[in-house]
Amino acid sequence: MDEFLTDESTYRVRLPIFEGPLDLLLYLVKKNEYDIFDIPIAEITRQYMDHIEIMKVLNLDIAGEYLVMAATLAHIKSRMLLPPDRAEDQEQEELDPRMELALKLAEYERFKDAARQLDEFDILLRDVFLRGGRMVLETEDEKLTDLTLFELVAALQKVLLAAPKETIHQISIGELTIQERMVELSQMILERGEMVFEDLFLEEPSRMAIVLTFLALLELIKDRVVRIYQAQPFGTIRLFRAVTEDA
Amino acid sequence: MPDAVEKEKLIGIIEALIFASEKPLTEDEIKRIVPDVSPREIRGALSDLRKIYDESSGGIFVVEVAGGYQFRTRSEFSEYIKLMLEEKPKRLSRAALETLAIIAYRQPVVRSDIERIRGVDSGGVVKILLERNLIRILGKKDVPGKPLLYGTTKDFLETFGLKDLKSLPTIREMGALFSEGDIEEQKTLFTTNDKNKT
Amino acid sequence: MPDAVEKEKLIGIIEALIFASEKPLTEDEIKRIVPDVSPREIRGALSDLRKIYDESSGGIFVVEVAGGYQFRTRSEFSEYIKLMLEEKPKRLSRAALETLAIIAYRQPVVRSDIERIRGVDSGGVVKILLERNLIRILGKKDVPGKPLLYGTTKDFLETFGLKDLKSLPTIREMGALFSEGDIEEQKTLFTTNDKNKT
Repeated sequence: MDEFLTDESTYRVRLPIFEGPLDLLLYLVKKNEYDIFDIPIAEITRQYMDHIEIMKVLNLDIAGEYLVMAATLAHIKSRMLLPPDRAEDQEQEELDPRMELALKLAEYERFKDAARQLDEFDILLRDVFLRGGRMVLETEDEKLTDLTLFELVAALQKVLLAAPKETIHQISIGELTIQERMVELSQMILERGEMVFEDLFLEEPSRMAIVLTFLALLELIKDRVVRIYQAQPFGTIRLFRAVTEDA
Repeated sequence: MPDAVEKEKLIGIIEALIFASEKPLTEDEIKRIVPDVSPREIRGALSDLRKIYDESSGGIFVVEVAGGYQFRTRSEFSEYIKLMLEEKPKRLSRAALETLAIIAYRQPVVRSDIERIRGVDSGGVVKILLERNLIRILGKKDVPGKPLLYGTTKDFLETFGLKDLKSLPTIREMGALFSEGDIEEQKTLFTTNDKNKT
Repeated sequence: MPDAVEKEKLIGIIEALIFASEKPLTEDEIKRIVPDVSPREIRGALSDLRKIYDESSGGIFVVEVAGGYQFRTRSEFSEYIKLMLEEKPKRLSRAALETLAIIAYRQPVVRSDIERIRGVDSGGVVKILLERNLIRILGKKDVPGKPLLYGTTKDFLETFGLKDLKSLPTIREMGALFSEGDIEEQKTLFTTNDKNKT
C-alpha cells in the first residue's frame, strides 16, 4: 500500500480497499449493476452489513462513518416499509426516502471518476521529470539570502585551509586584541560600504590572525554594525555596513 | 540588446530560457526579456519550438503548464529515470486524489464540504495535500465558525501538467439528475457550484 | 527492462537521463541503468545526441564535463538568461517568513519580542521585510528606550492573497490543522502561499 495509507493509519486503521462507507456502497451498487436512483435498499443493506461483519472478523477498526451509514440504511429501509401517508400525498408527492443517499452516491461517484482521470495524467515525478541539475551559468547571482552561523564557519574553514599550515611568526593575542581588530574591521567596512568575506583575510597569513579576525567579525555582527549576506549556498559571502532602523 | 531578432535566434533564446527557468516560463516573461519582438512572434517561436521537440520524439519535450512553458522528460522513459534517481516516486493515494479532485473542481471549498462528499473524515488527507503544496488556504468562509477555505496551487497544475484550471477534464454535470422535488442536498450542491463560477 | 533497445530509443533514454540527472551523467551510470547495451552503443548514442544538438544550434546543447554529460545553455544566449534570473522575484528566506509570521499575528510588535520568540537576532530580517514593504513601522512603544513597533502592510495582504488581516488563520486553527502547535506550521503555510505566488 502507499505512503498515505500508512500516514493515516496513525490515527485510524482503515479498510485497505474502501475509502469509506460511500465507496463501499458504490462498490456494491456497481457490482450488482443497480441504478443509483433505484437501489433495492433491503438487499444492499444486507450486503453492506455483511461487509461490516467481515471487517469485524478481520479485527479491523471500523471507522464511525461506516456505522453511521449502517444506521442510515436501516432508517431508509424502515421508511420504505411504511405505508404512504395519504393526506400528505394529496398535497405534494412524497420524496423517495432513498433520494438523499442516491444523490450523495452520485456526487461521490463524480469525484471518484475525476480522481481516476487525474491519476491517468502524466504526473510530475511519477511519469515525467524536470531538469535535475542546477543551472550552470557563469553569472554572479545577486539574490541575497540570510546567512547562518554554520555557513559562516564553513567559510572560515575554507579560509583556514587556504592558509599556510606553519606560520612564520605568530601574532599573540597580546599584540592585537579582538577589540582592536573590531575597530579596524568596522572602519574598513564603513568606508567601503560592502566587502567580500575572503577579502578580510588577504593580508592575514597567520591562522591565529584569521581566527582573531573571524571572532571580531562575529562581534560586529552581534553588535549589528555589520550585516552578512550570501547570494547562494556556498557562494560569495558579502559584508555590508548595517543601517540602523531609526535612520 | 540586439535591435532585431530573427526567428531562428528567437527560438534559440526561448529554448535556453525555458531550460534555465526554475518555473514554467510565461510569455510575459519572454516579452520582458526580449522586448523587441511582438507577442505574435513569441507565440510563433514557442509553437515552432514545441513542434521541433514533438517531431524528434526524443527524451524531452516542451509542455505548456501552469501558465508557462517547461521542459519535461517523456513519460515513456520514466522507468529509466526512476532507476537513476533511486528515489521512490511520490504516489498519491486514492484518498488524496479524491480529495484533490473535490478541491480542484469545487474551490474555494471548506473541509466539511469535502467530508460531506467523501463521507469520511478528511483532515489527514488535507494536511498531506497542504504539505505537498498541492493545495493552499485561500482564506476563511464568512459563516459561523469561520472555516478555512481551500483551493489548488500552481504546483497542482505543474504536477498534473495542466495549462490552467480550465484544462481540467470536464466531469459529469449533476443538474440533469435533479427532479423538481428539491431537497436540502441539491440546494447545497447548486450553491457550491454557483460560488465556483463567480 | 526491455530486452533489446534500438538506437533511436537509446538516444531518447540518454537524452532524458542527462536532462533529469542532478550531476553530469557518466557512461558508467548509463550502463547501470540500461544494462543490455554495450559501452560502444552508449558512446555511439551519446555522440549522435551531441551531433543532433550541435547541428540544430538551438538554445541548449550537450557538453562533456567532469567525466559526464550535461545540458547547458549556449553562451551566446547568456545575456538573456542573466536578464531572466535578475528579474526573478526574490524569494523570502525561512528566517524572513518566520519573522513575518510573528509580526502578522502579534502586531503591533517590537523587535525584542520577535527575537524572544525566535531566539535569534532578527534585525537583518526585519530590515529586509521593511525593504520589501511587507512590514511597516507603526510608531514607537511607550516604554523606556522607545522601541519601534512593527506591523504588516497592504503589500503583505496582497502577497499572501489575503482579503484582510482577519482572514489569517488563527493560531488555534493552525494547531488543529497541524500536529505541533507552534510557529513551524505558520512557516509551512507561508511557504505554501509564497511558492504559489511566484
